[in-house]
Amino acid sequence: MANTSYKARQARRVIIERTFGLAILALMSFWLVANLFKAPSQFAEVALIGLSNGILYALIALGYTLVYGIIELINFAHGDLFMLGGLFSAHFIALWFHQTKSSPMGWLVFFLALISVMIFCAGINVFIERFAYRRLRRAPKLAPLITAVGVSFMIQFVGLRWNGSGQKTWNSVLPAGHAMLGSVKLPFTTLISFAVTIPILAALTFIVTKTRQGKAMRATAQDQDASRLMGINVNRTIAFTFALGGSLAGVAGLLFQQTRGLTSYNLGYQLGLIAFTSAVLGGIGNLQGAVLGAILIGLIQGLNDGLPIGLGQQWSQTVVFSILILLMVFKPAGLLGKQVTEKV
Amino acid sequence: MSSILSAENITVEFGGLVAVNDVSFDIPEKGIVSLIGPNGAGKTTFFNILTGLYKPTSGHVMYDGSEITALTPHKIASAGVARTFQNIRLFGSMTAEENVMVAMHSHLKASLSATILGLPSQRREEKAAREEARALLEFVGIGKTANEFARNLSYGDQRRLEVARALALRPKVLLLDEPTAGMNPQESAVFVEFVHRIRDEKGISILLIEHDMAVVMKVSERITVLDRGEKIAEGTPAEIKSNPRVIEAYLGKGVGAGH
Amino acid sequence: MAISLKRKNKKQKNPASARQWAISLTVISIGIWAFFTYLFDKTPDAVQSWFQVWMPPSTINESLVWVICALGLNIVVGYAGLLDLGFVAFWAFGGYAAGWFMSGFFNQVNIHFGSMSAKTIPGIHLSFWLVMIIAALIAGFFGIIIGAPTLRLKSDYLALVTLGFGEIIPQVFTNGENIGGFNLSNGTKGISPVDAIGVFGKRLGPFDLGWKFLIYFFLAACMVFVSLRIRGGRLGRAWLAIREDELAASMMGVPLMRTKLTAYAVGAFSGGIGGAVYATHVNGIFAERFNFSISIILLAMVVLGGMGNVWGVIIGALLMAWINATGLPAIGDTFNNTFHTEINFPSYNFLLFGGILVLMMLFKRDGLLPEARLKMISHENDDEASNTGGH
Amino acid sequence: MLKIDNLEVAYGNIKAIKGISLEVNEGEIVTLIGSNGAGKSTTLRAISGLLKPRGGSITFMGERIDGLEGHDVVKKGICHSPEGRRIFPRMTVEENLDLGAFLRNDKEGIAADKERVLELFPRLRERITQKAGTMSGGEQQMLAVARALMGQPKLLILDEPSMGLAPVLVDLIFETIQKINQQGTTILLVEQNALAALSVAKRAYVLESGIIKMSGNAKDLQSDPEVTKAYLGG
Repeated sequence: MANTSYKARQARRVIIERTFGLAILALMSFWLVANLFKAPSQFAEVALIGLSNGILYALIALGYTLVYGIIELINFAHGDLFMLGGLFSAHFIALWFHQTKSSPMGWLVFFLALISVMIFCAGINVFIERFAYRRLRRAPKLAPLITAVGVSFMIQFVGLRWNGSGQKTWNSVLPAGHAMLGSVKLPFTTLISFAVTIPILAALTFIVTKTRQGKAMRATAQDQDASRLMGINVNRTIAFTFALGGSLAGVAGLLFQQTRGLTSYNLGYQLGLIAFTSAVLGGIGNLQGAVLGAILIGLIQGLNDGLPIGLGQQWSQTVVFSILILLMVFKPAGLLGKQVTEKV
Repeated sequence: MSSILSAENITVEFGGLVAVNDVSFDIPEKGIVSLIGPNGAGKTTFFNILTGLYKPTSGHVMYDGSEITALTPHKIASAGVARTFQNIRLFGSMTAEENVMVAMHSHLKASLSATILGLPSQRREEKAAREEARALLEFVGIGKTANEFARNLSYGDQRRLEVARALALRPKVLLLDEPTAGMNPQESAVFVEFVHRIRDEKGISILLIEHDMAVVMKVSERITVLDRGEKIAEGTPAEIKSNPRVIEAYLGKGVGAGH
Repeated sequence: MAISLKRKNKKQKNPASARQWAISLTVISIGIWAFFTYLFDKTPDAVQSWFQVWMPPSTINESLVWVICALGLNIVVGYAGLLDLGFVAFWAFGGYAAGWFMSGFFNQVNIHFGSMSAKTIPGIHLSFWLVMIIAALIAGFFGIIIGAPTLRLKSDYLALVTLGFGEIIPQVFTNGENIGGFNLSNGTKGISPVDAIGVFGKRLGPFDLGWKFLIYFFLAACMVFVSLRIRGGRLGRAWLAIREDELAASMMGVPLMRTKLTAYAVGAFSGGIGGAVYATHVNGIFAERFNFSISIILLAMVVLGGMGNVWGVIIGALLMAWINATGLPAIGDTFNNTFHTEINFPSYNFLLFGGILVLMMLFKRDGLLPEARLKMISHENDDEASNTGGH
Repeated sequence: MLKIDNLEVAYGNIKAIKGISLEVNEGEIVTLIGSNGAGKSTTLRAISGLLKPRGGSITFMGERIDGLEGHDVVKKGICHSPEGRRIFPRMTVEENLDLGAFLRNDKEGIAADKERVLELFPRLRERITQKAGTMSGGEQQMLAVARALMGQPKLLILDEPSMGLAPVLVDLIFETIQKINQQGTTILLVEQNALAALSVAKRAYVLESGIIKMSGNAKDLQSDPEVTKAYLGG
């Protein structure tokens, strides 16, 4: 009867989705295996580059996911915050402290820059939340979304004035060179990226799961009014979440600027989109998901860009956004997310 | 009397929790029946099943001789099952008249190109629709507000506009979800008259979810009582009023009475 | 253009029938055309140079392209409430349709149909009007392709998918010089020149701005007409209902998917037309022009004018297109010359467009031109109609 | 203890509360009854600072609290168990209880109170590590009341605590409400189950379309023919 046919249709849909998913996975593994056989050591190096990109994306993706988790807003301006973080770091290290070489003094300044950029980006993000998004919390969804796009453009303007319209290159204070692991090169910059990122991710996990603020965040994310009734200052909790997300973007900005040595006003837009895709891939609102998604995207992108059998770098964005679109179509909840339906 | 809309053995589960458990009941043609029960008993869930918004885990919904369980909400609505909402859901920035005309969507035939070219057939159709909308607004008693934005109407007028909009679907069944919420007894009394008028003048069967017992008892020909997702009683107002199970579950047995 | 703006504003106060509107628009367009075609050379030098600085004909033409696209986006965002951040993709499709079918790009073949170009030139040379239809169909087709699977998503997800789409398509064209050995787009070099528009046996070269103005104006007027007509019909009402409350709309018998998809397709359609027109305006197609800021500028136009409000969007589009192309540089030059500063005004456009989006959302979400007043106008017409209807 | 004077609340253009005045004295159970949409929950939300009143005043322990933010109202000692339970579904029962004590720092006091509410609701002790969203409606309701108690309220606000519960559980909840009151907590109770509410309350107010229609001793109202008519359909 009609009812059973409805169920049959549902079942058929699931089957189609599964088959499609498996087909994509099979295709990808075939591509990977083919490459692995063709150039094993190159494969490992490229994967490593992908991985280090991935953790960078993870830092940005976490900002999207934290904010989305708590107020269901895609904070479009988040990627641009990362760009500002990079610019700030470049100026801080090279222009204000005149460090352009790898030296103990340079490393000290790098550490100072790390702390300053976290505060800088956190402050900007809190400022944006306070003056742009807070007023629109109860408005129709389109309004904060358009506002976020507008804020993104305004930050890009700041970047444009600060950095100029072209790319700027900078010297890194991080040691160049690499360690060897068998026949695989491990660049020091990559190792440092890991050394900075992993403790920060651990600290974030600690804050969200163990502290009072984290508890307030999780409660606010689930039910704002009920949280108020528990005595939680919802506005302050949301501001705190923006501060966390902002500081992570700042770290990403610093790492990017120091490991790649460049800044550009539109970097935030490009990387922000990739990071957002990562957050969606993992299931937006889910912290572990964001990290997982980012590492996957980083790997895919790195492998596509660097492997002998691949589309090459000029198709990088297309590959990432195709993943985004396919994901939206077949699994909008992401890898680790849950689907939520509207209440009436 | 044959039934126009009937639910057969409906069960709904949300993630393991049973919201509605094996409930059957039907709305007789040109009848006025009510669904009552404490808050959270599953009444609105049931409405959402009847209108296709939720799909039951098992069971069937039959309308006018055919099964509609699996149809999408807009198909069920176009077929003639209209509803109002517990929390008024009008199209705020459209005029009252436009709100009503939205519900005529499925009756209007004009194609995109006919609309763009403004063909005579389309103009005629629009004009007829507009007249029908005005007539419906008159029918519910808010004819003067045709050109006002829905969000600027008073609470009572918004409730009336919701009914007018539902009637524009030319329904055979009208589902009213707590229509007298927020009305005082005088307004509610007027409303009871109004429900009878809808049935008598338009020949529409009516199902009400209602909390105001005075309204329910006055308006319904038959009452179904839900409690925690199960049907616990069914019958005429007099039967329901004296049913001990109903009194216990809904009207409250008065814990510790005699303090 | 400034003149016409003023006139439109004045008109708002006095309700006019559709026919009066059509007549006054025609008069304005012919007036502007006649001025630039016949009178311009005879005016004093001071007047001529004023126009060259503040209101060059090419800016007027370009702003009409923006009007066409902004009205298309207005259907998607303003009417149906679907945030589309990748509108530039449709613009690109339209542009490349013109590039493919109105130039010597495909020089392997030699197809001529209704075009004014010499029969001996290789390539596909179709009539401008035909190409417009093809462009619209291609864009509309892709609108449906991308819309069909994604329109069931939540609104914010949809925004991101469209954004991704708006990134992919231009990248495909940028890298399209060699796709499996096939040259799709000539890559970063672009396709240039495109054929002249032929109308009434007259070839409109790059310098026939006055005539092109008439054609663009005609197309923009068609878009206005279509927008208003659809808005007044059953589909327009269904779109607005979906924008206001999707669930209630479906409960009133509005098929959500089909209705949203139509909005998307109609929007894409006009984006395609806009793209083809743009190609004839700049006389070529260049991949790097199709970037994200186009989508955002269009969005800002729609938001500024008031989402869903046709006249508001037109004013928003004209104003911002003018600012973008002429206003900022011209104001900047004047300012810098007067105060002996060296401020780079055009670089402020990011701030301007971003700021408009933010400020409008925070303080004036209905746009500059409140729809309520326009409502009153249309109601007076309604009353006329019902009076003649024998009430 | 709590005094509301001429309170007005509106949603947009629509006035939900049209100038009501009521009082709750220390140690009492006071109930607000009325049909759906009468404005009961709106009144409670205004007291708790979730809604901003348009007019009138709310005074608690001699201090004006209208216009305070929700979390500041909690600081004054008003805990609110909202309509529809509103527990945090993706957290465990224990985490929910801890959130109820969010503003408190006395570890021992919290532990003692947790023990106390688990005495009141032994069922919750069995479920202590379970995710709250996976519990039955009755258990969730218990959790909502228990969670509000964890804030050491001077005034406990309960909105529809019997909603959707089986009769047995309704009895249990009302018994527990009385027990909580006997332990010294003042209670403001909103109920649709009017008879049950009247039977535990000392005084009652009958709300209708945003105004107070009747008020007085709970027992008198219980036998009032008009109340019977409104809730039993005459």
